[in-house]
Amino acid sequence: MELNLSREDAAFRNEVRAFIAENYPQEMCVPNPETDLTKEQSLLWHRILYTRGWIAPLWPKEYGGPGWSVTQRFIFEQETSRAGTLPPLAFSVTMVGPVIYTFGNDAQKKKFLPRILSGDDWWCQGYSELGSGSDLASVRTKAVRDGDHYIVNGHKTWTTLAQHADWIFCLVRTDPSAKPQAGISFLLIDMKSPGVTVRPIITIDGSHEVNDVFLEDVRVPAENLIGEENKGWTYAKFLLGNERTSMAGIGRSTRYLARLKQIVTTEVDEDDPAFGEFIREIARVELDVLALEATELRIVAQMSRGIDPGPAASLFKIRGTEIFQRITDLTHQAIGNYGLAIREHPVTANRFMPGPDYGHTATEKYLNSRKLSIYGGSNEVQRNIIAKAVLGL
Amino acid sequence: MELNLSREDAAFRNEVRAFIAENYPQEMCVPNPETDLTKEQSLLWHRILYTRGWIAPLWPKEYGGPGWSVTQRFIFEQETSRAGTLPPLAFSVTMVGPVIYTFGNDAQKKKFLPRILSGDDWWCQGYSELGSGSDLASVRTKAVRDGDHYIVNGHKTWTTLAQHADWIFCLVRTDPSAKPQAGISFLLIDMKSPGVTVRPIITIDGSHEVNDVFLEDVRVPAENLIGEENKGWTYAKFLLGNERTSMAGIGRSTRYLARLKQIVTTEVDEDDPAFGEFIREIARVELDVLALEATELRIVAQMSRGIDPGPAASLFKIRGTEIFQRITDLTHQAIGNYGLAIREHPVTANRFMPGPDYGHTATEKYLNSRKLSIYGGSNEVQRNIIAKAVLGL
Amino acid sequence: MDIQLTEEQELLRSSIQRFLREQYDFDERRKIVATDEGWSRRHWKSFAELGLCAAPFQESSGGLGGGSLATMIVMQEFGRNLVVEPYFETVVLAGGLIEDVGSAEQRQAFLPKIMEGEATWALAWAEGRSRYDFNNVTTTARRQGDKFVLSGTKAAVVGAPWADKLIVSARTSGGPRDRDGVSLFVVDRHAANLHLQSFKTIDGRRAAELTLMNVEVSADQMLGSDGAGVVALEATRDRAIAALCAEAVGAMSVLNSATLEYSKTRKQFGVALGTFQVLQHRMVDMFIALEEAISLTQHLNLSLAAQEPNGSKLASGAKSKVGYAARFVAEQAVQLHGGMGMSDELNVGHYFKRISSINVQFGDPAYHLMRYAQQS
Amino acid sequence: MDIQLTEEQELLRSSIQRFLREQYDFDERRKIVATDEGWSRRHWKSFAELGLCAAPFQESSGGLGGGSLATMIVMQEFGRNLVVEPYFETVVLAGGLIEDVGSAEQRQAFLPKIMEGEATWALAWAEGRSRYDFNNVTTTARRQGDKFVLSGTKAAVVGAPWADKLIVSARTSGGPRDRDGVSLFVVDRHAANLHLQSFKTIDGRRAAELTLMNVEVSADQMLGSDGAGVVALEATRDRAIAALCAEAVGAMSVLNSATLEYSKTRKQFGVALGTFQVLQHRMVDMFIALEEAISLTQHLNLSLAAQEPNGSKLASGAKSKVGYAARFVAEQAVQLHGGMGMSDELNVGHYFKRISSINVQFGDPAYHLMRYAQQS
Repeated sequence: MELNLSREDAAFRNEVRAFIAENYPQEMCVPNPETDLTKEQSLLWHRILYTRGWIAPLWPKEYGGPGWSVTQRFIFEQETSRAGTLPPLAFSVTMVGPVIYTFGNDAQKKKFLPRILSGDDWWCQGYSELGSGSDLASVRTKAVRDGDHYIVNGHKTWTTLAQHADWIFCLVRTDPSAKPQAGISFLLIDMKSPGVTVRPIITIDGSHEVNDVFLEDVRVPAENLIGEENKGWTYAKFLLGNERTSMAGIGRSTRYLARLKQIVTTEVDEDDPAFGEFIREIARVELDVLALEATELRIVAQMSRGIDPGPAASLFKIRGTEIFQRITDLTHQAIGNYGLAIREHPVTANRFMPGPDYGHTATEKYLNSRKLSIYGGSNEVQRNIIAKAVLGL
Repeated sequence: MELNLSREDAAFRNEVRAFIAENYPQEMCVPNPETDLTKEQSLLWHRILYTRGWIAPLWPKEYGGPGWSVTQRFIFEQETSRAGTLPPLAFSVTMVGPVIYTFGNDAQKKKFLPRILSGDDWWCQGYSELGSGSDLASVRTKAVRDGDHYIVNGHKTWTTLAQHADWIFCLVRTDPSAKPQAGISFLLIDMKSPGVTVRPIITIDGSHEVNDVFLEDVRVPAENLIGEENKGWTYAKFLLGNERTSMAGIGRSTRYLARLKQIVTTEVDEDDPAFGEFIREIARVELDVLALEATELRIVAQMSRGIDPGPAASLFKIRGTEIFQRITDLTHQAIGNYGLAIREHPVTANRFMPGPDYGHTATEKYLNSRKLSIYGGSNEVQRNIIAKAVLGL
Repeated sequence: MDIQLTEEQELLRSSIQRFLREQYDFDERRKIVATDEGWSRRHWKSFAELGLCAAPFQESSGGLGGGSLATMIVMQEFGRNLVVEPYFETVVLAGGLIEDVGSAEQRQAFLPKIMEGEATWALAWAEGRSRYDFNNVTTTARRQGDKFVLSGTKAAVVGAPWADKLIVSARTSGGPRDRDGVSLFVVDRHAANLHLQSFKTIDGRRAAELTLMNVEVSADQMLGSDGAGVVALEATRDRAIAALCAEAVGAMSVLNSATLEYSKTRKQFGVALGTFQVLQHRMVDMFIALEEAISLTQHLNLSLAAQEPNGSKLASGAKSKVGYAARFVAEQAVQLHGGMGMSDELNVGHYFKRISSINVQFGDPAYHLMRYAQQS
Repeated sequence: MDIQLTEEQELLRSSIQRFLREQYDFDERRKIVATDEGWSRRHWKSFAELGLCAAPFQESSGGLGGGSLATMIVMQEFGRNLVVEPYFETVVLAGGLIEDVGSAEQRQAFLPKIMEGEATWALAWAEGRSRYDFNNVTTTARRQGDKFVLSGTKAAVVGAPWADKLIVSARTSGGPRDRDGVSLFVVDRHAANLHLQSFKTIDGRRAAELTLMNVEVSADQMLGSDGAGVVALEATRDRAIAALCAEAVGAMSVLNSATLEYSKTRKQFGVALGTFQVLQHRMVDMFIALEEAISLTQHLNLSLAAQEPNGSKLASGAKSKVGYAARFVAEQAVQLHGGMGMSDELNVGHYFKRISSINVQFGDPAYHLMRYAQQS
C-alpha cells in the first residue's frame, strides 16, 4: 500500500530510500541479523544513522531528534523496515532514551543521551523477573538506600542482548510495604558494576538472545535514580506504551510475506494437494497485513491531526504478532522436508545446512516468533488492556 | 464409521434398520420436520415406537424400557438418527421421565410414566427465565405453599414446543431466603391449569419453536412436587446430564454432511474459485465428525465396561454443536445466491421458494442452528464445567 | 490519509443520521418490512429530498458529485439502521451502471428519475447455475430488426417485485460461459411475457425469480456495448462491494455497541456478563474486527475514488476480509445475547441476517478470497 | 470398541513405562542428545531386551506378533518421553518395509538383527524437490549385470548418519514423476561412493543428505518388485502415520498435564494463572484436542490392524487432524508457560519441537487434509 503523499513527503521518502540503498552495510546482510551479528556489526548501521542525524526519529529536536512530522516518521519507519534494515537499539533509543529526557534530570540527560545516540552505550531492559512475566508490578528485586547509593539485589530474566549491554535500566522495589505499583523505582545500573552477572538463556530456536541478569549487592549511585523514588511504575508504563506502538511490524511482515510467496512458488507445485491451501492462506495473511496497515495509516492520520491514539498500541501488538507468527508458520510449512533441519548456534558457515538458502532460517524463525505473543506483555494481557481501556469492561 | 459388532448386535442393527424402513411414516418426511409438522404428525413415529416397545431405550425395563445393553442403545440411537427419523419427545422421554422414575413417588410413576410412553402427554421444560439463561440457579418463579397446593407465579421462557404441551416440569423457588441452589423445587404443572398462558416467540429463522410461558396464580396440587421441597436443584442437574449426552448428534451431522456434499457437487463447479475451499472444509468437518464419533465409541465402550463417562457430555455438547453449526453454515454458502431466500412460516406449499428443493431449508437451518451453542447450557458454560470437573481449575 | 470528511460530506452524514434517528427507528422499520411492498415509498421520497439519491452521481449527470465516498457515507448509516429501501439496487447498481456505460440519451432518460426518487430499479444478472460468475449466462437476446427478444430465467433479483425498471444480462453471442457476448438490457418490469415469482429474503426484503419468454426490448434499450456486459458488471461489482462493505461496517458497529451494552447490564451467576474474561476477549476481537473492517472499507473507497489500478483486486480482498469479520461479529453478537439473540423481536438477529445477506450478494468471503488470490 | 488392552499389551506398556521412568528422564535424554551420535546404543540395546524391537513383527518373522497396536503402545510412550533412539526409522519404517515386501532371504537376513537391536536403519525416500510425493524421484538405478548402479541425491534422511543400513528409493524406469518405475534398494551406509552430509534436526536428532555417485548395489538388495516402490512406500506411510500419531498423542498428553500443573502453581497478578477464564477455556480446548486425537489414533490403528479397505484415506485424515490438534496444543503449551515456554531448559519447548517435526514427517496436516479429501 502506498501513501498518498504530498510532494515534500514524497521527496523525503525518496531521500530515505536512496540513503538506505547507498549506505546499508553489506556486512549486516546475513540470514538472520537479529542473531547472526556480533555486537560491533550490529552497531554499524546505528552509527551511520547517527552520523546522518536520523538515529532517533521520535526524540524532540533539542535532544537530538530530527524534528520530523508524524508523517515523516511514519515514512522513515516504513522505508527502513521494508528494506529490512536492522532497527537501531530499541532498548536504548525507543525505550530508555525517552524516559531519560522526559523524567530524568539535567545531569542524567547530559550524561546518557549523547552516548545513546552515538551507540557508545548499549542498553538492556531489567523489567521481567522469574515468576513475574506480564505482571511487572510484582517485581521483587530490591534496592535499599545506603548513604548516596542503593544496594541492589535480585534476579532479572529474559533480558534481551544483555550480553552486549553497557547499562541496564531496572525496575526495583524500594518500598516493600507499599502496594505493588507504589513501591517501585526506576534505576540505571552500570553493567560493569561488581555483582552484576549475565547468564545466557538459550531459547527453543537454539539462539542466544536473552539472559538472566543476577544482581548481588550491586552498589548503584543514587544519582542514577530516574525521577522520584517509588514513582517508577509511572515511567515504566510510559516506556511500555512506546514499546508496543512499534509492534504492528508492517514492514517486516511485508518483507517476510514476499519471501514466503517466492518460496511457495519455487517449492510447491501446482498439483501438490496443499498448493491451494498455501495460495489461500497467503491471500488471507496478505489481507490481514493490508487491513492492519490501513488501520495504522488511520491512526497516523489521526495523530497528525492531534488525536491521541489511545490504546491502539495494544491492537497493533496483538495483530502484528499474530500476523508475523502466521507468516513464519507458513514459511516453515513451505519448505517441506527441510523444515526438519535447524541451524546450530553460534552460526558458522562451516556447518552443513540442507536445502535452499532461503529456507535455512525458516525453522528457527518459526520457533523464535512464538515469543512474540508472550513478550512485551502477552497478547492475553493486551486484550485485557483493550477490554478495560477501550470497552470499559 | 461402522462398529465392529458381535453377531447378535449386528442382527439387532439389521432389525432396527428394517423396522425404520418399513414403518417410518411418509407424512413425516417434510423439508424440516422440527418445524413443519403438526402436533399429531409429530407423534406418529412416537406411537409406532411405543407400540413396538422401543420408545424409551434408556429406561429400566420395569418402567417400560426395552432392557437393551449399552451397545444396543447406541446402535438404536445411531440407526434412527442416521435414517433421519424425528426423535421421540426429548422433554418427555429423555428428560422428565427419568426424573420421575428416579426421584418420583409411586403415585407419580403410575400416573405419568405410561402416558409419557404412549405419547398421550406432551411435556415441555420450564427451566429458563428471562435473565437467567445458562444460570439456572437464578430462577425467580415462586411457588408458595397454600394448604395442599402451591400457588405459582412467574415467567418461563425459551420453552420449546410449549404450544403443544399438556404438562410442564418447572424449577420454582420455594425458599427465597436460601442460597440460590438450595431453595429450588421441581414441580409438575398441568398446562390446562387456569393462569397458564403461552405466548409464541418467533426466532430469527422465522419459525415458532419456543415460547414464553406465563404463570399467574397457578394452583398446583402439592402431590405434583417431585422428591423433597427445596431439593429440586439435584433433580435439575440430573436431568441436564441426560440432555447433554445426546448432543454429539453424530447421526444428524452425518446426514447433513452427506447432503452438503451432494449440494456442493451439484452447485459448485470445479473452476469456481471457492471449490477447493468447500472440498477442504468438508474434509475438515468430516474428520471432526469422525473424531467425535470415535470418541463417542470410546465412551460407550467404557460405559459398557462400567466406567462412568463423567463430564464427557459437555465435550459432546460443545463439539457436536460446533460441528453442526459449521455444516449448516457451509450448506448455506453452498447454495450461493439462493442463500438470500428464506421460507415463510407457517410453511405452506403455496408460497414460491426459489432454487432447488434441497436448498429450501438451508438458510433457516443456518439461522436456527445458532441456538445450539446457546441452549442447553451455553458452550461457554460447558467449557467452565470441563475446566472445573475435568481439569480441576 | 485517513478520511477526514469535507464539510459537505459531514453535512450529508449528519443529515442522514438526523433523519434516520427521527424517522427510522427499529419499530418503524419493522412496520415497513411488514407492509406488502416491504419498503416505504414515503421514506424513499424523503431520501431523495435529502439528496441521497443524487449524492454519488457526477455533476455533469445532474448529481451532487459525491462519488464513492458519498455512497460509503450513505450506506454506512443505512447499515446502522437496517434501511430496506432499494438504494443499493437503484442508485448504486443501476444508477452506477447507467452513468458508467449508458448512452447520453439513456443517462438523460433514466438518471433524473432515479435522483428524484421517482423510479426504482433492480439488476438481474444471476441465474440458477451462475453462482457468482457474470459469464455464466444462458438467457438469450436475439436481434430482430430494431428489437431484441429475450428468453431465459434470472434468479434472486433483489428489489425486482416492485421495481419500475430492470437491467437484465442476456447473451447476444458466444457460448454459455464465454466472457464476451453478454449484453445488458433495460426492461420494463411490466413488459409483456415477463413473469415474476416473488419471495422474501432473509433480511426482510423482496426479491423475485424472472422468467422471460420472448420479451421484446427495443434495441436502444441495450445498455453499454453489445457483448461487453461482463466488463460493465465487473466495474459495477467493485462499486457494489465498496457500498456493501460500508453497510456491513455500519451494521457491525451497532452490533458491537449493543453487545457491549448488553454485557454490562445483563447479569449471570450474580455478576455482569461483561466481567467474564472469555466474553471480554471475544468483544475485544469483535472490536478489532470492526476496526480492521473500517480501515479496509475506507481504503477501498478511496482507491476506487482515485481510480487506482488495483481497485478490483482490492474489492475482492475487502469483500472477503470484511465479510469474514462481519460474520464473526454477527455470530458472536447473537451468542453473547444468548437466547435473546435468537429472538426475532430483538434487533440483533436482524443485523445478523442483513450481514448474512451481504455476504451472499456479489460473492461470499470464500469466493472473493480466492478471487483476490488469483488476481495478479 | 474402545481399545481394551490385552494382558500382553498391558505388560508391554507397563514395562516400557517403568523403564523410561527409571532410565530416561528429561536430563538423561538431554545428555543423550548432546552426545556425538545423538542417541544411546545402551538404551537401544535395552529396548531390544524389553522386546520392543520385536514387538510388532509377525511371529512367523520371529517377532512377538503385536502388530500395529504394539507399535502404537510403544510410540505413545516414546512420545511421552521424547525418546530419540531410531525406533521409528528402524522398526516401523525399515522393519515394516522388509516384512511387507522383502523376500524370504531378505527377511531372514535383516529382521533378526533389527529385532535384537543389533542394526539400525534409515529410509531415504525424499529428494530436494520431492516434497511429500513418493513418485517424484530423480535418483536413478541403472542395471549392470547382477548389480544396480545408483546415482542421485536424497534429502532429509533422519537417522542416516549412524544407521547401519539405508533403504533408498531410485528410479529403474519411467519419467521423473511417474508412479511406476521407482524401486527400493538396501544400501550399506559405508558403501563406496556414498557421501553423507549430516545435520541436526529440530527435535535433537541427526539426519543427512545423501549423495550417491555410482553406488553399486547387488541386485539381490532390491526390496520388493522392480518398479513397485511407490506402492510399498505408501503402505509404509500408513503405518508410519499410525505410529507418529501415537507418538504425537503421547507428547500432547505430557504438554497438557504440564500446562495444567503450571497454571495451578504459577501466580500472576496475585492469583494462579489457572483462575483466568480465558486460560481455562484454552486448556479445555487442549483437552478436547487430545481426546479427539486419542480417538482417531486408536481408530486408525484398529483399522490398520483389521486391514480395513479405507486405511490409507483414514491415515491421511488422522495425520491431518492429529497434526493440527498437536500443533495447537504445542503452541498453546508454550504460550501458557510464557517466557519459560521459550526456554531450551524446560521440556515444553522440546515437545513443541518434536511435534513440529512429526508434522513435517511424511506430509504436513494441510497436505494430508487435501489428500484425505481427494481419496474417494
